[in-house]
Amino acid sequence: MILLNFSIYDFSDFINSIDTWLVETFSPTIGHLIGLVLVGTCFLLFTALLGLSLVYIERKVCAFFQQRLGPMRVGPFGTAQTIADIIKLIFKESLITKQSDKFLFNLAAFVIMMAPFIVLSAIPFAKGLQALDMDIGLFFIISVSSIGVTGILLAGWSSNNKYSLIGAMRSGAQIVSYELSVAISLMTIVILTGSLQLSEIIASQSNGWWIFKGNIPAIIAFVIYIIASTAETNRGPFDMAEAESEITAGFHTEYSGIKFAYFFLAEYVNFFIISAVGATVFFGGWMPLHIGDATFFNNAMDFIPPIIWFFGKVAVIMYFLMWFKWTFPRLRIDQLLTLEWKYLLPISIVNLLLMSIVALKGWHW
Amino acid sequence: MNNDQIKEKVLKWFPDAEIPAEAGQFLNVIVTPEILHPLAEKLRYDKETHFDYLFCLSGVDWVSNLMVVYHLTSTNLGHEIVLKVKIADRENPEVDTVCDLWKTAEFHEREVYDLFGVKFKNHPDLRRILLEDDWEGFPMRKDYTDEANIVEL
Amino acid sequence: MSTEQTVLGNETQEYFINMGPQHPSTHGVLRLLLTLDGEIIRKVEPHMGYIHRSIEKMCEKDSYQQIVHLTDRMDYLSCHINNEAVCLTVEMGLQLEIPERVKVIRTIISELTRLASHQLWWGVMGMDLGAITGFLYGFRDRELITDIFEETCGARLTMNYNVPGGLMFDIHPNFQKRTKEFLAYFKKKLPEYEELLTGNVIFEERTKGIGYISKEDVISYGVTGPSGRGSGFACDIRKLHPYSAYDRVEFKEILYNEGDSYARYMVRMDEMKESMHIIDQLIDNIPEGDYKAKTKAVIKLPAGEYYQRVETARGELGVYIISDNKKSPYRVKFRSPGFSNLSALDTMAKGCKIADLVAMMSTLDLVIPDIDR
Amino acid sequence: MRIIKNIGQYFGEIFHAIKSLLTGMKITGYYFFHPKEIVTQQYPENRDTLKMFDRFRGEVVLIHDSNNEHRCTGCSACELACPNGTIEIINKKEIDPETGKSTKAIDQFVYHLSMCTFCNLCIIACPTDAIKMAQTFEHSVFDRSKLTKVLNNPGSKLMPGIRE
Amino acid sequence: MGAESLILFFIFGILLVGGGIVVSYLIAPSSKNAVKDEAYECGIPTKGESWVQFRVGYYLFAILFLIFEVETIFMIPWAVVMKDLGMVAFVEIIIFLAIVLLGLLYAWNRGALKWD
Repeated sequence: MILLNFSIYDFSDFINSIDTWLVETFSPTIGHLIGLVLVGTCFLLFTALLGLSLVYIERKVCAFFQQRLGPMRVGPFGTAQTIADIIKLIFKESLITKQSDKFLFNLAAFVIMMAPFIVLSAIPFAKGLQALDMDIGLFFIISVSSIGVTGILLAGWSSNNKYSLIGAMRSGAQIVSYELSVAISLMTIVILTGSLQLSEIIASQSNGWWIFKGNIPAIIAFVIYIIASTAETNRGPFDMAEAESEITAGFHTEYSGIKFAYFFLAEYVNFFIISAVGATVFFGGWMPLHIGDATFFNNAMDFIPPIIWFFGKVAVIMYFLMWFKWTFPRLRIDQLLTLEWKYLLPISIVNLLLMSIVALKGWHW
Repeated sequence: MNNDQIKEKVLKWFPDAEIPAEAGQFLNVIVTPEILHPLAEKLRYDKETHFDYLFCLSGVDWVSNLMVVYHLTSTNLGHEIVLKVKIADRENPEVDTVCDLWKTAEFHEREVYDLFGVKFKNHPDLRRILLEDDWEGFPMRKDYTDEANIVEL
Repeated sequence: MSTEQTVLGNETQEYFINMGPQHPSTHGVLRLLLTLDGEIIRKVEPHMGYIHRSIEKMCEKDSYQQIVHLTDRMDYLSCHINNEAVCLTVEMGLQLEIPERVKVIRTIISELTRLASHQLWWGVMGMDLGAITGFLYGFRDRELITDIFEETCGARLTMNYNVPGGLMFDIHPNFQKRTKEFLAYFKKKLPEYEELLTGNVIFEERTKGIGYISKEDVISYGVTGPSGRGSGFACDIRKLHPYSAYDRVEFKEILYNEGDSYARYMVRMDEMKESMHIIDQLIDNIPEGDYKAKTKAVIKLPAGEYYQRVETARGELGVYIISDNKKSPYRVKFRSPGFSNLSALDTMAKGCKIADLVAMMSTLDLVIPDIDR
Repeated sequence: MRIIKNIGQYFGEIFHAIKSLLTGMKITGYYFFHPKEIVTQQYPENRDTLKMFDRFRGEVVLIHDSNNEHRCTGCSACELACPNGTIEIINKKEIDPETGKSTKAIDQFVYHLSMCTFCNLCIIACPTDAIKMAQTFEHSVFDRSKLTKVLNNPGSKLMPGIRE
Repeated sequence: MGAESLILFFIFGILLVGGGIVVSYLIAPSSKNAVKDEAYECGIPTKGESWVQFRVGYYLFAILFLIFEVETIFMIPWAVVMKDLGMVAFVEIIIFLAIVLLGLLYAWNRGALKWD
């Protein structure tokens, strides 16, 4: 009965019917509760899967950039490598040094992992496949994802290790700076959509993605978003916080075993989130490629399920981010801040004004 | 300047300097610890000698005495000289540092101190450089014995 | 108007941090004690000796043939040149006439060694600055050189191909073919290096004007090799005191006057081209003849002192042998380039940031066993 | 004017920066899409095809022919040439069955692989070409004592005609 | 789904991290010794304090950030209604941004954006 409603093109009926079935079978409260637990479990599994697959993909992609094969030993083409890694990490001893602040040290692992996990709830994966469609969705994502920096600062400070401390300080200065550019570049699109709700942002792109419709300012905003969000997630070439050739491993020097795994996982979930937000705001999320009123073309594109569109776009953005990471040298911390304050921020503010002119004059499509 | 001119010049400054007659690879000047630094300073700053590059500083243990050997060259004039300072006192060998003339001497002198026990006076930071701080003895001396670490084949 | 202001807690504390012995970018077990103010370096104090193996002491017990293989373990990236230095010193003492063929082969392999060393350095430089991909490209090309070495000398790293009087055995029949193949290949790959790092804006920002050292300081500290030539110190022993076949080849001594990390980087990049140019001139003109001059089974150097300077990939290596006419030398001293180069680090690094220190150390191209000996 | 020039410079810098970054990406991008240029060798899997160079110095071996005869006279030249004391030759007295004279012959040619630096000096020191470097390279063992090897096969003899 | 699911995600986040740590705690070996207790500083005992008064360089940026972050929060509602309000909103934001940018220029000029 439930499966009847299943459609790969629109998940809302399917999810509604599960909900109705639960509520009908049990009492409304319990049914609702079971529904919540189901959703939570799904996200837990998704997060784990995401981490495992992204680590594998990154290792493979980076290997190909470097003329290597990457992991090949565990499973066919090394596919089970990350599973082997995680098993190893679980079995490893979790050390806490004597001088560290043990409460904060443990708390950091929670904070750093929870922020991206909560943000995942607001990501629309496909039509009707979104846990939490708030009317301030974009704002929610921006604000919650910046909680992660607290985790980094906590980790660096509580370790009582100079390398960790420097790493944490660096990443603190870096993340708060780049936060601005991320927000402003996303706001340029909000001017056009007039809404912060992600489902509406996606719906507004049903006749074309903003990157195409939004004229030049949208492209500039996208470039700034990509640079700034890479920096915000501490990825290369902005990985000063864990620059292994300078400060060994930065803020997570002292973490070992499963706690280290969470730092790692959080990094990759963050990586997914910035790509997903970029894809949603600039490339229409799960919305297939539509060109105005070209009905035939639009229908052809609709044939590809939204979930594939979404993950396809995310994958392309991720590929570019990996390409950056595995090509460029790392910036220095002061250069990084110079880049933000002297280049990205002024440009993004001017770009925002440009966009409002475009919106006023109706130069967009 | 050729070797003869340098020789003449050195003898004019310090008649005590001993310059062996047989022609080796370089011009050798053997001095006592007292005149090492004044001579080195002259060689370094005199316009005609201008030995501004100390390319090697080594210690030698001649059993009867210790010796520190300075290989000097001039980057613009191209001539070379070897200064040797003979230190008769094996118990408490002392010689002035040449750190102030050639900064590279700082590390090299520490090495000589570490391995031969020659103390360089006025050295800014005379500590052992290669061995641990609590190492006993000076391993490059010929009379050094260490049953634990030296294996005779 | 004078108001007394008491600003509490406005002073930042200087603190110490140990960089090394177990640190990714010290390239070995070197320990730098940094005094920091925030991220600004106030003082760098190198502590070394973690892999001191007393090679000089061991030399006093070994025969002259046996000394050679110990020098492989000093600067392992220019092992052939180290071997050559010892052999040249012994040959000088014996006043041995070595065959032309030996000289040319030694020169070719020396230059290949220099190329291999610079390739590795380039890769490591990229890695230290965060461009890990460069590391693998550098190694990819270096592998081809080590293959050539392995085919001819029998080992990839510690080759021990020189013996006093000549070479251990003749070159492999494939040697010339392989070397020419490699040169043709690497001439295509070197521009890639330039595109990946040299022109890159981040790389330029990270190296230009960083780690400045003046020509006077360079001479005073005895910083030689590419690091010295980046400050305009003409210290190339191949030009000053030509040995082996360097007197008959045409090549430029690369000099840059900027004295910063970028200049030191550019010296090495240009040196790779010069090395290829030298090999180009020699590879087809290896004279026929013996691969070894006749020496006695037990070599005894006439009493006296012998000093030989050669140019390794890192700078000037001096071998100082004092002989008392026995089968082992009385005293051997290796004036290793890394030892002197390291001493200039403090002067370079003052006022820079930690990240700059890493870039600086890469451009000094330190090999720790070379420093500790 | 200065401001315009400065602004021009500002954007010039940005343009130059982006161009130089794209140049670098071109290189890595090229290799990403040319997997044929991958240089990785999958080592334990390629054991069958992996061939070391003839001169590769893996370990010292004593050459035995099919009659279990070697060329080592036990002259100890290699032992003397070795800088590390890797080789120990233990000789024994043997009575030649034909002439009845007692001759020296090797009892055990002991080789401490753990001390060997593969410098090849023993090979060139050997007057009878009895030893050579083998191409094996997989030497790791769990027990260090296994690295001390006796190179002469049990019951092996000196090849006739070597001593002369 | 309503806002209650936020609490749910919070709980599941704790489960995700806490669960792993508990599992690891149960199965991973544990042996203490003095060396393991030390902070990692390249294999050498730490010299001096780690919790020191740190250089102010980072904090200037933190303060700048505070100013601009507040500004972005103001701008979010503006961006949402920008299209509807039209010219008025545009003029207003120009004035607003001009003031903020002037602040940035001032900081830039005063050298707050320089590291040393």
